[in-house]
Amino acid sequence: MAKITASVFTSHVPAIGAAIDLGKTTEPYWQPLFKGYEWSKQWLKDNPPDVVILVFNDHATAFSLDMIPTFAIGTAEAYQPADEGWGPRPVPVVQGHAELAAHIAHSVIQQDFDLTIVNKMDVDHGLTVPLSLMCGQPEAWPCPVIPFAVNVVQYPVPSGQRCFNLGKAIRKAVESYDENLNVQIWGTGGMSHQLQGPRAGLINPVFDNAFLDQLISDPAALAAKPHIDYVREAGSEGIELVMWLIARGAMSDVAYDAADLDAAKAHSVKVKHRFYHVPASNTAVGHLILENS
Amino acid sequence: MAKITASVFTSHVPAIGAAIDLGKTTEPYWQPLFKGYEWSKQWLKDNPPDVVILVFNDHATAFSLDMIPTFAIGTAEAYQPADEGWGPRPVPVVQGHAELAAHIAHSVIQQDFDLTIVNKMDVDHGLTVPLSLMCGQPEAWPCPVIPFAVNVVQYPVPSGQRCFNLGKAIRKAVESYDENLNVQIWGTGGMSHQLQGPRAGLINPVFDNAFLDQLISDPAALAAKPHIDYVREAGSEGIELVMWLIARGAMSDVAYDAADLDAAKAHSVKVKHRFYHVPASNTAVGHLILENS
Amino acid sequence: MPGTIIFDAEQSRKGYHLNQFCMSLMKAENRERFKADEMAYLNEWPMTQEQKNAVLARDLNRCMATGGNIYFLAKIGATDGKSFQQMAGSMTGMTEDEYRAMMLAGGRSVEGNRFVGEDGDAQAQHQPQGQSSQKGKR
Amino acid sequence: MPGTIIFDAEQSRKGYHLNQFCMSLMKAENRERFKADEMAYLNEWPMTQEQKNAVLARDLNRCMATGGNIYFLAKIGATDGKSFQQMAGSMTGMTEDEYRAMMLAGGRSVEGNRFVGEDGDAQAQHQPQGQSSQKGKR
Ligand SMILES: [Fe+3]
Ligand SMILES: [Fe+3]
Repeated sequence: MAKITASVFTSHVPAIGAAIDLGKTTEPYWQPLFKGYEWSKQWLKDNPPDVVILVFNDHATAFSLDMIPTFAIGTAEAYQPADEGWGPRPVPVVQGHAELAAHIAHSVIQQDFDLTIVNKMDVDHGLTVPLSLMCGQPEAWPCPVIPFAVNVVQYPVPSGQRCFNLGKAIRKAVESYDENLNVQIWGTGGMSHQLQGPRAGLINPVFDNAFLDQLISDPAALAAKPHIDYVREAGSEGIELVMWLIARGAMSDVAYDAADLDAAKAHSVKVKHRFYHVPASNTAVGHLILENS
Repeated sequence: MAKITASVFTSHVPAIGAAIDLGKTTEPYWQPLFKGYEWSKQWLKDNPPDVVILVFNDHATAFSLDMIPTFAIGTAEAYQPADEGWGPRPVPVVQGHAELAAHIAHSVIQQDFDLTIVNKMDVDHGLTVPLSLMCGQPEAWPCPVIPFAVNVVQYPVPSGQRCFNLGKAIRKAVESYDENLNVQIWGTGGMSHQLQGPRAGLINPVFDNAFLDQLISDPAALAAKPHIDYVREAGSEGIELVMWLIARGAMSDVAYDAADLDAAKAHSVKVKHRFYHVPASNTAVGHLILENS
Repeated sequence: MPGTIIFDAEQSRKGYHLNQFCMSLMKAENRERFKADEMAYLNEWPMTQEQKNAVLARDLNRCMATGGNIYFLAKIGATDGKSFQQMAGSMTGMTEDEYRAMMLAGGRSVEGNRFVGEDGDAQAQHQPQGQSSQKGKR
Repeated sequence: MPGTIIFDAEQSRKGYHLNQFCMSLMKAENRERFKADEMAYLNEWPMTQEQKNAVLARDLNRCMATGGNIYFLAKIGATDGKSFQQMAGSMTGMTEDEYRAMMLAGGRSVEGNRFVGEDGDAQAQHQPQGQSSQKGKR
C-alpha cells in the first residue's frame, strides 16, 4: 500500500523564486535563507519520494473570481508554470500523478470533503517555489506532484480544524491505494506576513515560533486557532498557515477518529529539520521537516 | 429573519423546455404533463417567494472537465440562459440574490461544506426548465434565484447523506440572515431515466413512487440509500435524485443535530401537491410541493 | 449493470479531449466550422483516431466506450438538430419509432436489467434491440 | 485591525471587474496593450471611474478600498516590473529604501498594531509613515 512517510513545511515567497531564477542565491541578502535549505535538499535526495502531495494556495492565477473552490485537487497529467505577470518561471513542467490523485479525490469526497476536481491548471509560485527550494534547479522535478489548492484568498476560507481533518482524510485515502508508493505531503505558505495597507511588512517571530512548536507537539490544539488570531498576530496573509495543518493532519501520530486514538499514540513524528529566517521580501520564512516513525 | 417556507421538487428534462418554447404544451403528448403543473403555477402565484434557492446539476454546460466542483453556489448578480448546442432558450435572464447567496456561502462553508463560489455562470436546462414549469413564460422570472449546482456527472458524486446534511446547513444559514425573506428551496433532476447505452430508456415507477413516499415521510432513512441503488433501480441518470435530498433536508421537520430533535418534532411538512407522469422524452417526471407547518 | 458505463475519473481521463471537443460545440461559430468540415475540425483536437471515427459515425456507444460522457456528447446531437430522445434511442439499436413507442408504453422495464447476466432486453445477448436485430436474425 | 481589509464576498463583488482586469494582465499581449494606452485598455472594463483612477495612479490603497485584492493587484505591479516588496511598501507611505530597511531589521512589530486605536506605526494617527510623513509634519 501507499504510505505517507514525511511532511515538509515551507513558505513559498515569490521573491525566493526570482532569487533562484536570477542566480542571486549567494548574495548576502539571500545567502542565509538558502543555507537553511541545504540540509533539506540533501535529505530529499536521500529520501526520494515517489509522489509529493503539494498543498498550496493559488494567488489569483489559475482561479479568478469567476470560480473559487475551497479545496481543489489536480488530477491532470501535467501542469505548466504560470505567467503571473512577470512571465512564466523558467522551471520544469510539473508532472502529475493522475491515478493516485483520482484515487485520493474519490476517497476524500466519500469522506465528506467536497473537493473540486481540476484537470487543467497552471501552477504559480505557491507550488513551484517550494519545489525550487527543496530541489534546486534540476532539468526535471524528481517526482510527480499532486497539486492540492486551498482557498485562502476570499473569505470565508476553511477553518484550521477543517484543514486538519482533511489531512486525516488524505492519509486514509493514500493508505487505501494498492501500489507501494512512498508519498510525502508538503504544506506551504506563511509564515507571518502582510502584503496590504499601512500594516504591510508585519512580522511576528514570537507567533511564528510558537506555531512551529505547537504544530510539532500538539497540532490538534493548534487546529482550534480561529482565523482572527492568524490575521491579527501573523498579518493578513499569515492566514496561509492553515494549509500547514493539512499536511500535519496527514501524519500517522494524528488519530483519524476516537477509535483510532491508541493506534495514533503508537506512532510519533521525528523533527528532522527546523529553520526560521526573517526576511524574504515581505515575509518571515519558516521550514520544517517531519518524518513518521 | 429569513425563513424557508416551502420546497418544490421536479424533474428538469430538456425536452420539456423545448415543448414550452415551441408552443407544444397542448399537444396530446405533452398535455398530460403540463396539466400536472397547473395547480403548482397557481400555488406559486399565491405563495410568491422573495428568493428561490434552486438546486440543480450542470450538464456539461458551465463546468467542463477542467474544473468539477462537488457543490457550487452562485453569488453573481445575474445568470444568462446557456447555449447547450441548440442555441440559448428564449427565457428571461435569471436574476441572482448576491447578498443572501454570499451569506449562505459564508455560513455553509463555516459548517464544513467546502463550496465552490461561482460569480460567472450560464445556466442550462437544469435550472431554467423548473422555472418554466412553475412560472410559465413570463417577461421576467418572478423573483431572484440562487443557483446551487451539484456534481452528479463525474463520479464520485456526493452521497445522499452528504446532500441531506447540506440541506440542514442551508436552512441554518438562511435562518441566520437578518432580512425578513420568504425563501423557497427547489430540488430538481430525476426521476428514473437512463440516457446511455443499451439500457437507455429505463423507467422504474415502483422505485420512483417509493422514493416520493419516503422523501415525504422518512427522508433521514432515504438519505442512507447508496448510489448503486439509484443507478441500478432508477437508471444511470436517476442519480440526479440525490439533489432532492438537499431541498428536503432544508425543511424544518428535519433535525439539524441530536440536540435539535425536539424542535424538529414540533414541526411537520404538509404535502400540497404530488404528481407523477411517464414519459417526458426519456424520463419519468416526478413533482412534489411541501410546505413547512 | 448491463449496458451502463459509470463515468468516473478514469473514463474522464480517457475521454478528456473528446469531451472538451464536444463542449466547444456550445458556440454557434464552432458548430458552423464543424459542420463545414468535420474531419478538419476534429483534427484540431488531440483525440484518438477511434474517438474521431466514433464521432464521424455518430456512434454514441463507441464514443462512450472511449471515454465520452452523454452530457458532453449531447452537444454533437444538438449540432445535428437531434433531441435527447433520438440520441438515447440511437444507442439501443432500435429505430426512432420503436424507441419512442417503448417510452410511450412506459419505458424499459428494470426487470431482468438490474445485473449483468439476467435476461432483460438490455442484456448483451439481446443486442442490438429492435427491428435491426430481428432482421439480423432472420 | 488597523490598516487591514478583509477580502470577503462583499469586497469581491465591489472589486469584481477591477480584479478581473488585473488577471487579464497575465497575458503578455494584454500587458503590451495596457502599457501602450492604459486608459483605452481600462475603458474596456466596466470598472468605476474611481477604480480606473486608482489604477492609473498606482494607488494600491485606493485600489483595495474599492474592492481590489492584493494578489490580483500584483499583476499591475508585475506589468510595471515591480516586486511584491515594492508594491507592499508603496501602501505604507515609506520610501522603498525605508521599507526595505524595516524588513531587514525584522519587519513591522505587531505591538501596538493588533487593534484599531492602539499606538503602533500602522495606526491611522501615524499615517503616512516614513520620510514623506516627516516632511509633511515639518
Ligand atoms: Fe502565498
Ligand atoms: Fe438533469
